[in-house]
Amino acid sequence: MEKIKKRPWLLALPLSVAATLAFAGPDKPEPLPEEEIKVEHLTPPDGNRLYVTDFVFNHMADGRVHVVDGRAARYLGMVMSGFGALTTVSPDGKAIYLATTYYPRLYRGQRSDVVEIHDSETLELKAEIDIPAKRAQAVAYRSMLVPSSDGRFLYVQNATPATSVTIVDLHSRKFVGEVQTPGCWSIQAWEKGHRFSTICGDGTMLTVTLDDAGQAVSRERSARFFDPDKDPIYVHPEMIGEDRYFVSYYGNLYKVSLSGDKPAFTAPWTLLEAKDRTQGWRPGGMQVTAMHRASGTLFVNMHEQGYEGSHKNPSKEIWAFDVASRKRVARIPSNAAVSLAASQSDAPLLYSLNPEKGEIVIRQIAKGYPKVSTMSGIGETSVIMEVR
Amino acid sequence: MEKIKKRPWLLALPLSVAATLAFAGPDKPEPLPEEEIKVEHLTPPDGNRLYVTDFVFNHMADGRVHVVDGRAARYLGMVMSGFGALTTVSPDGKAIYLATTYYPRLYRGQRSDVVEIHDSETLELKAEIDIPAKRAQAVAYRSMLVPSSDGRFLYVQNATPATSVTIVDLHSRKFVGEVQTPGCWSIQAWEKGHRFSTICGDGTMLTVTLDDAGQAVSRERSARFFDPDKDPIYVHPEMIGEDRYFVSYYGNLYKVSLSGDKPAFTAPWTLLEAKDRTQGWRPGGMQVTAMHRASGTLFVNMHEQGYEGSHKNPSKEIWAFDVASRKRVARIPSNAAVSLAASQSDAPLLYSLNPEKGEIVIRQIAKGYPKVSTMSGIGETSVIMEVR
Amino acid sequence: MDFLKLLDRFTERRTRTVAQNASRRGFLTGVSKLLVAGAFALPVLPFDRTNSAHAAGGHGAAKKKAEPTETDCDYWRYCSVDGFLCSCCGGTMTTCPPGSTPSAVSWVGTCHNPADGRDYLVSYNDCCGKTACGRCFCNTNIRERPGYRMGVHNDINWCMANQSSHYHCTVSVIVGLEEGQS
Amino acid sequence: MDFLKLLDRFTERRTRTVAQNASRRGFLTGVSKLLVAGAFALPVLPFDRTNSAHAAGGHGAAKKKAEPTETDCDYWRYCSVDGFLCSCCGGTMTTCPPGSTPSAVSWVGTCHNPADGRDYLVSYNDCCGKTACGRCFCNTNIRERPGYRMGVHNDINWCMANQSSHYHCTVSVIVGLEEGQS
Repeated sequence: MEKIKKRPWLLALPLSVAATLAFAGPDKPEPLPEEEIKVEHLTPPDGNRLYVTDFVFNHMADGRVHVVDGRAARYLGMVMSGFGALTTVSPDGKAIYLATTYYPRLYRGQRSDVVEIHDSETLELKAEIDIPAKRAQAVAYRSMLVPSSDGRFLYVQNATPATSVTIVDLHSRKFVGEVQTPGCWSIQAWEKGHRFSTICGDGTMLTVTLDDAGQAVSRERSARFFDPDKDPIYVHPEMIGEDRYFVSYYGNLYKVSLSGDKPAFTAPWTLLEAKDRTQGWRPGGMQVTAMHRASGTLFVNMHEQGYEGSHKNPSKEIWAFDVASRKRVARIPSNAAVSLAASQSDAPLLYSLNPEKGEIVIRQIAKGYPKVSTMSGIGETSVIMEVR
Repeated sequence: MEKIKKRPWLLALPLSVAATLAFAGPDKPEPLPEEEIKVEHLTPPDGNRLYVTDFVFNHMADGRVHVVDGRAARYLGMVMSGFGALTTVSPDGKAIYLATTYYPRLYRGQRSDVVEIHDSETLELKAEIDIPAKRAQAVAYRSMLVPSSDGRFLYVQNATPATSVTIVDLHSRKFVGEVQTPGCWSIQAWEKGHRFSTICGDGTMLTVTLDDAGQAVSRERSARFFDPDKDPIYVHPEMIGEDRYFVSYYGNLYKVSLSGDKPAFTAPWTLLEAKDRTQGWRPGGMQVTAMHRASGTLFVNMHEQGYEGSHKNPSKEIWAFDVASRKRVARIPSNAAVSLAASQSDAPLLYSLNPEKGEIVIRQIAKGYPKVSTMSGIGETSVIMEVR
Repeated sequence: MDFLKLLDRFTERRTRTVAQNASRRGFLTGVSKLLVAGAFALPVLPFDRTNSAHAAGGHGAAKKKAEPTETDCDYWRYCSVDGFLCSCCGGTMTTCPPGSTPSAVSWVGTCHNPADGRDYLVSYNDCCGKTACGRCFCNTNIRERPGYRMGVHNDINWCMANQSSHYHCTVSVIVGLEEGQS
Repeated sequence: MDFLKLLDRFTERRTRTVAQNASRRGFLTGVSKLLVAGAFALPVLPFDRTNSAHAAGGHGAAKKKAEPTETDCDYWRYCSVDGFLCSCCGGTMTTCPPGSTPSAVSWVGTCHNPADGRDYLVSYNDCCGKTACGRCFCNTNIRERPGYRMGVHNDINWCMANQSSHYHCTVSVIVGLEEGQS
């Protein structure tokens, strides 16, 4: 922590003298010493550092990312994120990336869109990169602002409402290109190379490959792998290695392997048993799933008596599935959560977020999923979480 | 209202044709016609147009002035006021003035302080005037941003925390000067000429006279008219012609006549009877008084069991005094208000604001002060009202 | 790289053409069948339509459960609105509050008018250029879909194409009868 | 106009000198006797210290009325704080949250420490450069006075002199013993 000189206004007398003159009587402890103001730095993230994106609907101009110690259930600070920002955290947890919009006069003047890099220990701005003023002002789903797996490029979802992807070079800290992705939405980065896929309105995937300069060198359209009319999928991905899992509105799980030459699709399987279906159980929420990768456990935010339009409803239960065996392994009570996150550390934790209360319930990812703690007041309309 | 062309995205078909083809059956009314989007304009203010300043403490970057029809108890719109703005309304009610602060990146970059003029019928920005980046970021008390009575100049309270007053020429829409007012606070504009007085920490008034170019041509210090240690006065003025009324923390009323060569002071009189004193009644709140000028009725926001530090507490009752006879004429129940305002129209109304609920209770200024209506949800931390 | 640029341009043009065609009859049919969802909605709550409007400070807070009015979330033409009702912000169902600007782009919903038994196409335009109104938040996601169906997506700000993209509130404007209605 | 300028300058200099003198022993005595009030406080509520902190989302919301801790408004050294406690915002009683900056100017209060029976001078510095923290709002106005007594005025933003004047939260730092204490 840096030391800061205090300058109380109109307070210029030698207080230390007064303090020196003071002495403790026989029955009195020493007076408390004079103190200095310092500024907190955080310790490096430990795998349970939680980043909570709050778009503050009632005052969207003043969004923020709350930083929380998930294990200690302690509030650590915030990064200002401006208006309807897209947010994410670097794979190594050292940087918070955001794409946001500013106007010189808060709500008027010339629109400026920028990518910002904030240090996750000092929570200070490290870099600002100009990008075209067309980035999506949208919910900061995991697939809206995505770094390449090697940390070289940052992909930014655009919408004017025509859709495209802005490419930012994180090494040179420059905007380097834009790729048109008409009719497609979300950015699903590949583990290998500079390549991403995007989900298209006709049920296909469009895969874009970039060269080392961040320019598109190929664009390939896949076969149709889902039916957007009959079984729309959420664009929030869960990732295990090269595999991506997407859950659908009606409770089917789609697995896509982003490896080799082109995406490989596995036929979807249902999360629901007959009885679940009768009771109308469905996935719902914003960040509707979480994955504990080591155990291959998928958590899904579920509500019953689902109906057309309930796909963002909060959950009554969080269901855990073993991805390998395709079996449900637990039903966990929910705090009317809309978003889930899981840590991948030695003693992993499951986080469930109720945005109305800004409440995060923290459970062990272990038999019985015992509750560890509950935090409240984490923002006003917090909807997205990331853990590093 | 202006007509606006609709452009629903991806909606380019000739809908009017469809509408034309539709016809009513014998038992069906005609279909509803196609509609157009327009933008509201307000009617000219009618003497009960209420301007409610909300500094939005939890998101101070996004302050606003709510515009309300006090008679109809109807919400009319808002003017964005930025960060901790000073606000006021022109004497004729045609313009909303504010002094605010912007940063090009919301919370960072170079500070810009500006005066803005917003049209009170269109609620559109009409002018922006650069001023030195030292205007007080303070509660928008009536004496912080004050137009000269002839509308020529606008006086802006500064604090760095050293105090001064910025002079803006509203005709040329330019910053024209700054007057040092060290140790003094608030702007009490005179009815005649370009002159204002300010209340000083030693209990005197400093009176500054400007020439036609807005430059100070004289500065005069008055005799001591109150004891800031024993009976501090609120800086919120009530005005009847050239007379200014200030209430003190301990319930005394000070009258200052800003006329002739220099301020003339009347010895203060107490608002309290012996029994009131026993019960600890005191003034409290933010905009602690209101005045109905035609009848010379002063309204004071009062709480009982007052103590050191209770001078901003909400009221239990609103007391009405006849200024001429110095008699209390009514005790009106309060909605835990902190701010009062009175309209001066034919059927005048008394407004009392509870900022916690954003609640404004509206009463007739008439025998029994009957309640006319209650509005709620007028902002989040609304503390100041003006009526025109 | 000429080839690649050409390829990009070709792909782009081809897709745009598709989009334009789709935006005519075919797409609209799709839209109107799908019904539509709201503004920058972020519909985080299991919504009780009436309560949320009142909680947000609609001035009709004292009203009983009678006919819904234009400041109630369950008024018929708000069937797919998500955001702050302009009716509570100084506008009406079809007018933006003073000093705000209608969005340059919008999405459509299909709503049933109980008074005449007809289904209407409703254009949900955001009013832009002022910061969030914060009053009468209404929320539904009926037939809302992710952004790969952008015309029915509501997790995005529909002031996006305006000079000032700040979102203030949403109006609901009748643009015609649903296909097949008379 | 030379005369007037001279007059202005003279008045200004004279008053400044007074202020400087006042800022030494004499003023401080005044201040410490007066006790002091808070930040950009806008203390609109009849304050229930504990409740307001909890309502604002302090994480100690489940706590019983035991010893007040540094996230409780009634902790002894917060006797004159008005604003958001940095202890709830990622800082502590004496540290600003990461990425924020202590205010260049501040005001002082005098608080009684029940543990040693002494009165301490406490400097209330705002932490600046981020927008409002919004957590653990605490509020008192004991011996607060209008801006003609600027050193004890709290209806103003004490981040005013910082490069970014945005107010984030307030720290409470012991700067010495009250005069006459030992």
